[in-house]
Amino acid sequence: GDKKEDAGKGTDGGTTDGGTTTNEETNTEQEEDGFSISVENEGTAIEGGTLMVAMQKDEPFQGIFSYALYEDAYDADLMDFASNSIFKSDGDFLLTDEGIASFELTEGEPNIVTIKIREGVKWSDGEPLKIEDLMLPYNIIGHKDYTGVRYNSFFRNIVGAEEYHDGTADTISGLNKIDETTLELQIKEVSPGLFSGGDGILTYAEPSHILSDVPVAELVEHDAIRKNPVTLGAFVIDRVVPGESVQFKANENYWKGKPKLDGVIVKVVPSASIAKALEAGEYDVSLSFGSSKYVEIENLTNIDVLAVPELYYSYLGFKVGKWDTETKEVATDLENSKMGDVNLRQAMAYALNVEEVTEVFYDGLRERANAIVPPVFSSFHDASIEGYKYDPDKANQLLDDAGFVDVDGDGIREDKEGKPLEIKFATMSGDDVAEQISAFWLQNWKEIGLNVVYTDGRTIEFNSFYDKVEADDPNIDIFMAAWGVGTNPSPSGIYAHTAAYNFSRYTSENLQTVLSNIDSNKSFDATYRAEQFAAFEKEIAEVAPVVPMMYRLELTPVNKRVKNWSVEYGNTTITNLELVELVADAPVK
Amino acid sequence: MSFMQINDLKVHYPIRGGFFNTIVDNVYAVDGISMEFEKGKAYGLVGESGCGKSTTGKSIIGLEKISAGSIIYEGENVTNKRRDRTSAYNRDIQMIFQDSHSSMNPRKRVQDILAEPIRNFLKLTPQEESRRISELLAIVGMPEDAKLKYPHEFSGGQKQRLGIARAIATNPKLIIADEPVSALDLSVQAQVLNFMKDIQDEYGLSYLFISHDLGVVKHMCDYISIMYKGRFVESGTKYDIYENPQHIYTKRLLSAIPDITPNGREDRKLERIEVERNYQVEHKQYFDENGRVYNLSPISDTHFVAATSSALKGGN
Amino acid sequence: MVKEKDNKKEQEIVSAPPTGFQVIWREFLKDKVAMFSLIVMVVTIFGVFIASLFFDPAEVMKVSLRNKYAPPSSTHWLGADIGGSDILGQLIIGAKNSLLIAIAITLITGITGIFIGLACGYFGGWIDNMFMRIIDFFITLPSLMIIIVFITIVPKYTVFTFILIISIFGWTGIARLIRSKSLSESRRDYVNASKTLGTNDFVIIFKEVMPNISSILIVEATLSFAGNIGIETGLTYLGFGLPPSTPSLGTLVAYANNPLVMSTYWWVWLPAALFILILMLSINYVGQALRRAADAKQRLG
Amino acid sequence: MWKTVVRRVVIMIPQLFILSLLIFIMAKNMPGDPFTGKITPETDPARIEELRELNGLNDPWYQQYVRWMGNAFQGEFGNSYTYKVKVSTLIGERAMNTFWLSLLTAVMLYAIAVPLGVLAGRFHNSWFDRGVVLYSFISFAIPTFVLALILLYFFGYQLSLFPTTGSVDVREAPGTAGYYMSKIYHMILPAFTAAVLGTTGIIQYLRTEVVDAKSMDYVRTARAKGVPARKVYSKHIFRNSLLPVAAFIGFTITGLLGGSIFIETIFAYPGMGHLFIQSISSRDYSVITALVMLYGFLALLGSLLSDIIMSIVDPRIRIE
Amino acid sequence: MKTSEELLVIKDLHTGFRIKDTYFDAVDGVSLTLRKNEILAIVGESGCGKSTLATSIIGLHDHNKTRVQGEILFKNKNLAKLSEEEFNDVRGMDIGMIFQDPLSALNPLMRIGEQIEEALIYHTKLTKEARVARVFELLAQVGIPNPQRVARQFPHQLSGGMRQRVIIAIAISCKPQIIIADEPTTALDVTIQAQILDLLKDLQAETGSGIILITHDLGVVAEVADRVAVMYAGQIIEEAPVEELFNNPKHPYTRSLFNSIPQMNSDGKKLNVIEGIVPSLLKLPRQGCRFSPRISWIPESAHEKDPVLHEVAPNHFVRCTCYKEFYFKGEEGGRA
Ligand SMILES: Nc1ncnc2c1ncn2[C@@H]1O[C@H](COP(=O)(O)OP(=O)(O)OP(=O)(O)O)[C@@H](O)[C@H]1O
Ligand SMILES: Nc1ncnc2c1ncn2[C@@H]1O[C@H](COP(=O)(O)OP(=O)(O)OP(=O)(O)O)[C@@H](O)[C@H]1O
Ligand SMILES: [Mg+2]
Ligand SMILES: [Mg+2]
Repeated sequence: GDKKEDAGKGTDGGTTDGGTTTNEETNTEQEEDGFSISVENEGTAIEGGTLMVAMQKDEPFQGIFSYALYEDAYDADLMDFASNSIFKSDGDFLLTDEGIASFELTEGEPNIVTIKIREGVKWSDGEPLKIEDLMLPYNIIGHKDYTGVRYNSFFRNIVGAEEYHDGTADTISGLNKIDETTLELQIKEVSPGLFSGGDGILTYAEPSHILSDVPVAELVEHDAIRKNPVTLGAFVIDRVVPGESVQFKANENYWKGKPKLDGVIVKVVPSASIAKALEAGEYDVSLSFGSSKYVEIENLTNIDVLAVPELYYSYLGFKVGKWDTETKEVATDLENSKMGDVNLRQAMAYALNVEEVTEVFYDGLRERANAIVPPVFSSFHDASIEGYKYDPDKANQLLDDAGFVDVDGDGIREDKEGKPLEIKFATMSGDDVAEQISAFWLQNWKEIGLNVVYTDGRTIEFNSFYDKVEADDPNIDIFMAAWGVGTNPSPSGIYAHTAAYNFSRYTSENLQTVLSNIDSNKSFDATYRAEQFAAFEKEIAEVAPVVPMMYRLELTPVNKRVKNWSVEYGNTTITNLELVELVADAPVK
Repeated sequence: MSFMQINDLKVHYPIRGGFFNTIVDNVYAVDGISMEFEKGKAYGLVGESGCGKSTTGKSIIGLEKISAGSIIYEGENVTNKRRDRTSAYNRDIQMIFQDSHSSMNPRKRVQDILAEPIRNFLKLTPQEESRRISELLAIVGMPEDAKLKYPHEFSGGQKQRLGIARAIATNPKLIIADEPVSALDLSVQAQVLNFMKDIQDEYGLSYLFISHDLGVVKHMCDYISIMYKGRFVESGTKYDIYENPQHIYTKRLLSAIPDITPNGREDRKLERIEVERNYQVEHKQYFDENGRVYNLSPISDTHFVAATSSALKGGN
Repeated sequence: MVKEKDNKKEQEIVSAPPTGFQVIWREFLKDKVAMFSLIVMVVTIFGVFIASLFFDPAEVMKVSLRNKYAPPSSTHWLGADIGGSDILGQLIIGAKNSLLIAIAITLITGITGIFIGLACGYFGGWIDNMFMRIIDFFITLPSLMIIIVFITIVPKYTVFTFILIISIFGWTGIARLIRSKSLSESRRDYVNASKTLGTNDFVIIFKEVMPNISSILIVEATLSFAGNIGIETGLTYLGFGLPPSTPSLGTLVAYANNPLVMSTYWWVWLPAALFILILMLSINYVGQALRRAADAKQRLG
Repeated sequence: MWKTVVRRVVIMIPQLFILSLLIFIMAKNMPGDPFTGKITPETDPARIEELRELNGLNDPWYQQYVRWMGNAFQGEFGNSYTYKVKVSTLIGERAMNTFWLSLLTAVMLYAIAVPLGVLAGRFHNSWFDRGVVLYSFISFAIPTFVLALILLYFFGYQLSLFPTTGSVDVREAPGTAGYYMSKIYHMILPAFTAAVLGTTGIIQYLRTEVVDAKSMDYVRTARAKGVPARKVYSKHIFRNSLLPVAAFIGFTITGLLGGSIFIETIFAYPGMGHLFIQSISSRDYSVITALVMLYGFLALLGSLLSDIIMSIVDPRIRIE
Repeated sequence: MKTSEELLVIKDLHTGFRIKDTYFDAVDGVSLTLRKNEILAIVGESGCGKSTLATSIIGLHDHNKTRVQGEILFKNKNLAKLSEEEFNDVRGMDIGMIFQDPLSALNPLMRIGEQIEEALIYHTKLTKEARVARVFELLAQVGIPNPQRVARQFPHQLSGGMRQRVIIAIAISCKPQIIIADEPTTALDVTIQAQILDLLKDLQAETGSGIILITHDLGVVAEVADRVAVMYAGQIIEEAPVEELFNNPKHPYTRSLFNSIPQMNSDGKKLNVIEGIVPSLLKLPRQGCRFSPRISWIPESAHEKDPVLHEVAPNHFVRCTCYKEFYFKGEEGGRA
């Protein structure tokens, strides 16, 4: 997903990946910075009961309850309760065979993925799950009338997908039903990403007995998606108040058995009221809780706050090149870029007092990022990298040495030629906290004598920001942004020389090799892949075209009435909802 | 010899309506009247409210657009030149307004009010100007110190005198007086009327005196025109009108004026009723099928009546 | 004549036009609340401008994280906001900005409105028709929305552009009012008199008609000034206000959106909210007193 | 009268046309587009470009405009880029919410403003009057959202008397009495807030209107007839003073619709105003343009409605 | 005249307006008697207190700003002391009032019929049908053709003369014993004025009620009045039957007025002028003959200190004996 700089509202732009919602299960992790990853509340469970869930969000949700069609992460969060996922994934986000389906890869030309489903699994309306239900999502996304973003390079990796999309074929040739429980998928290229649900494999089913007659163009508005989708999950949507709330009831036909709860109600709660609502005991669980709200709930006695590191990092980017629209490649030009001097970049990174910001504004819920791969991916994250710890002296030193000195004595450094140096800084506008932090960065740089000013004199609204950054606006020298990384840790999408989203426009031969290695089939070997990741992280850390700023924790406040709840990757309660129990008739106040 | 002739003057106001707000009809506020003005004479214009008296006055002085007809001033056609603000015509024709209070800018001092025509029409030095203002004040019998005051500090009669002073500042030939005294009390009215007569004699002014008060008109004017629905029903010397009214409308109007004596009021009432009955009966003969007043036709050198000849005979 | 002289003597005392300063002053003397408001208004406005000389915007807006939500103290008289910036300084500079914005908007819309309104009312005819159609159009525009769209469009959004954008939509009301006043004023005989006395139209409009509706102008200006003070706050709340680096009352007040700030860190938003409230209230009372003074029927004194 | 109505409607057409052109150009000039928000490491820039092309966003604006107008004439305002539904469906849903909210607001507004204004006028210069004036000034002076936030805080959060978000409880089945009760319950606080904020104008207008009416000649006539004071007020003064206020209902309602932006944002009430703000940030062009058009249309409709009401209630206009 | 016919007796009435915390009497010691079957005209120039007198009688003054002292005796009640409720029984029922401006005096939103009916609702026990019938009857009585239709119309649909008739119909709806008409014809054209005056006179002849007719037009007085009281500066300065007053005016003010009427001297000679102006309420001379400042040529000694009404001829009263010294200063208009 593309978690943008946390606006403190917990409302980021649309998150669009199929991976975040897959099922995971691994062993317990340690406590994260003093937060637990699961709670167990004593007491005897009541019969049934309704779980009240708050979804922190300042706008109405979109309400597209289809894995193939939804675009907004919030819809995915809602669908967790009525999930159509067929795979379960573990703590490393790798697909396991504990779910409804399992798969096997046979390498070759093309590569063959064989997917098998359990027998006896039923949709919530009692219809049995069929192979056609697994094929339907492919046929939807590949269809020419499909208008979403999922028809992408990964999808085109499926043999015959393009022909089907262009209308030259009636079916996707690489998609074949072998028997009533087996599906065969042919893909052109295979990478380690396959095992976390990439390379074109889809991890969900759609009810073909309901949807196959509906034209693809009309699907998105169809009641079977908007109002009463059938599901394979523990719950089924009972009633929807568009944009506001969803009432789920237990799915009688759930393959793991009927859930213990009678139902779940999920309501959109604006960021302003979330803390108050939790305090008042209106909700049992809060989803997408904004970390800057933590201060407001930290002293509440009726809730526990669970935390798990998020697939996210924010970063400071330096423009060191341009996007060549002809070749569709990154053209790095360190020589002629204002930010071309590595000392300047490093100095600017050392100047930022990230530690103070994380402490003051985020109560330690964020931490300074040392490397470009978040620590969630424990096998790939290189903890040994020092990163750019706040060190203004070092920053000054670097600048002095590199020749950025104050020649006219106004306290502001000039460039190496002695000409005034003004660095234009683009950052997204956000809530109070975000604005304060931006102002704080400017101040930090001023302290080392750098004259950094906002592009256009103010923080830039989200849309314009990406417009300008993507267009290599000459008014942007440096920028602050964030990436929400998918469950597939491959950095190619944003660091490859062919990636339009490589916003700092940095590439090098070494980098190109490392990146292709990461996604090669040699990388099925985990150690090899880890080495390549380390090389990637190292290069970025040294050249500093991009400096990681912060990692963050995702918080989940849980009311004391909930018997147990876990946010542990691979073992989240969200994937075991049938087990949830309550110990009181109403949330504890 | 008349110095100014008005020929078949018409002022029509469009009535807009219909789907596209187009002109669907006209208000015939003034609908073809002719007059001549001689030096030193006063002309009265009498009629019911809304008959077009003020419109006549305003159109002559240039405040209303003339729809048809012409104004010949000293042999020159000035119909369309009236709106050239500083022309000789505008200097020579002046106006006194009904509401003396609202005809003076409440934020200007008397000296500025009086100076306005002087500055616009006569190019005088400041000294001359101030002398002229003092002179004017003296003419209308107001003390010097009035110069520095504001209009609201004067009584109605005094204000009307200031209005007159302003009107005569440029030595005009004709003054159009639109109900100059109808807002005033009897005693004050007398002051103003006396005064207007005085300066008329002194400067040889002509007046177009608009009023609905027949007593005042009779007192002031040499010639009187009776107006009805934008047209003249009768026109003549005041003796013609008062002693020998011909048009049924004139008669009705005259009979309605109360006499200032209670003696014989019962008889007057009977007479009134008689005239009114006559009016209802003969009404048709004096207006054409559209209710429009006929053209004036002379019955003596000075006396004109708008009626068919048969009506005139019958009326007599 | 002798007696008349005596009368005049007595009248000398009130030798001022009927809507002069005496009248206004008398109105204030009569109305304690208005008088008090006048004092409050004058003191706050001047106070803000004078006090703002003692604050350096860069210094005020300095982020000092250790002072996050510092309560009022001797260093920060009114405490500090989330970034540890001094509230008092922001309040003063923000108030100054808001006042300047309000003044600028009032001036721009006022002058445009007056010109157009006077011309329409005086000349009537096609000029009037044309402008009235335009005004009708503007009035039915969903202005708040269009302002928001506008704000998202302008590339360099500053106080200046803000003023312009708001002004585009602000002049119509004034123009309409002035037009109706100018219309009735232009039908008065003194205008007719001036026309017959050879004065040209522009002199009549600006030297005769305008001074006579000046009392309305002042009243309207005052009241619209009051309205304009708050104009920025709402937009700021919606996220379309001035850039956050510009101290503004709107930013301060908008902090109240967070219930925690509303209840616990009240010093962040309350002073600004009170400031706006008090200023607008006092201007309103002053405006109403002026309005009464302008209308002989309603005068108290 | 029908003639006037038809004429007004005819005049509306060019107005709406100009508005549409204006808003269309403005919308297209906003930085970013609906697909800017889709940028993630996993989305394919090529696919996004393809979608832009597919949606005609790369065409010159006038082509887009003509296409849009063409569709608009057929009642088609395109699809929401965010919600993936027909704009008409989306706005229809929200507009109903806003409509009911505005209606309740209007009811409360008049329920508050009319008695206050009328009584203040009747007891002119009394303490009550001064209180009302102060109240109306304060409701004018207080920034819209501050009052909303304060009310929300006290009645919503502190006292928990009213819901703080949403338009209806999902547990109530649509169509049941409980459902409608829940809808009303959710509207009370926002409607009350909006009503309080909207009272200023009406109160002041009514008050002066009543004060003026008191000295009218026809009131004197009524008193001279021996009509008791109470009746003089109810039959003559109030009726005559309320007339212009009644005539403004149309404008008031459009005003409320416009003001809904704040109220709906603060109370997280899914109405048109809320949708608008959201569409602005997601660059949902089709929704933005359609909404502005709708608001413009409603404003025109409001003024038309006012004219019609005026001509119905005022015999001077009714009978020409 | 027989005292038994006295309808209304006003004794030493003072009506003052509060201006800056002091009361200024606009009506200053007026005593008057209205008898059955007569039209009593009150004349005087603008601001002399005529309307104030009328509103005091019918109690329509602003009670917060106005002080009414003295006696207004009607049916053994002192109207000056009545409470608002008590007055409501008198107003419309026993005393009807006719106002000057026929357009503004009618409620623009009510049908003519309703407006006439209103008085009947509060003063009679008639049924709805009876009231409606009475409304038609009244409209017919004031000479309105087609009452049924007019009753359903609104004021703006009627001409000025018609409206004034409607107002008269309202005033006479409950057959009041007294009708007060405050300048009922000033806003009308002469022809219509004549009709209205005739109507008033006819009505009075029919009903036998007493009418107080307030006007500044001596012509109107001459046409309809039985008795005339001339007011100047809040006081009655002369009172007499109409012929007596017109044929033999005594007070210098009355005589000056007559001499300033243009109609009286149609040969274009100079009109008589009364110098000075009517003093404003705040500047009323409170002692001596109030007209004395405007006739400077009459020696101060000729004025009484506290002038009272002297009966100079039967039923002819004049305030101040200065009339004996009166002659016109000017040559032209002199009639003395
Ligand atoms: N601007 C205008 N537009 C349309 N009609 C007008 C206009 N001005 C005057 N009229 C009409 O023209 C007619 C004549 O009006 P005018 O003012 O000349 O009458 P008048 O005789 O002076 O009446 P009054 O005695 O009341 O002053 C009236 O019917 C009036 O309604
Ligand atoms: N409400 C009031 N407050 C103060 N002074 C008043 C009030 N009403 C009338 N006056 C003054 O009282 C005096 C008498 O007024 P009144 O209206 O009785 O005169 P009038 O004879 O009816 O005059 P007009 O012929 O103009 O109607 C005038 O000087 C007037 O200015
Ligand atoms: Mg006229
Ligand atoms: Mg009067």
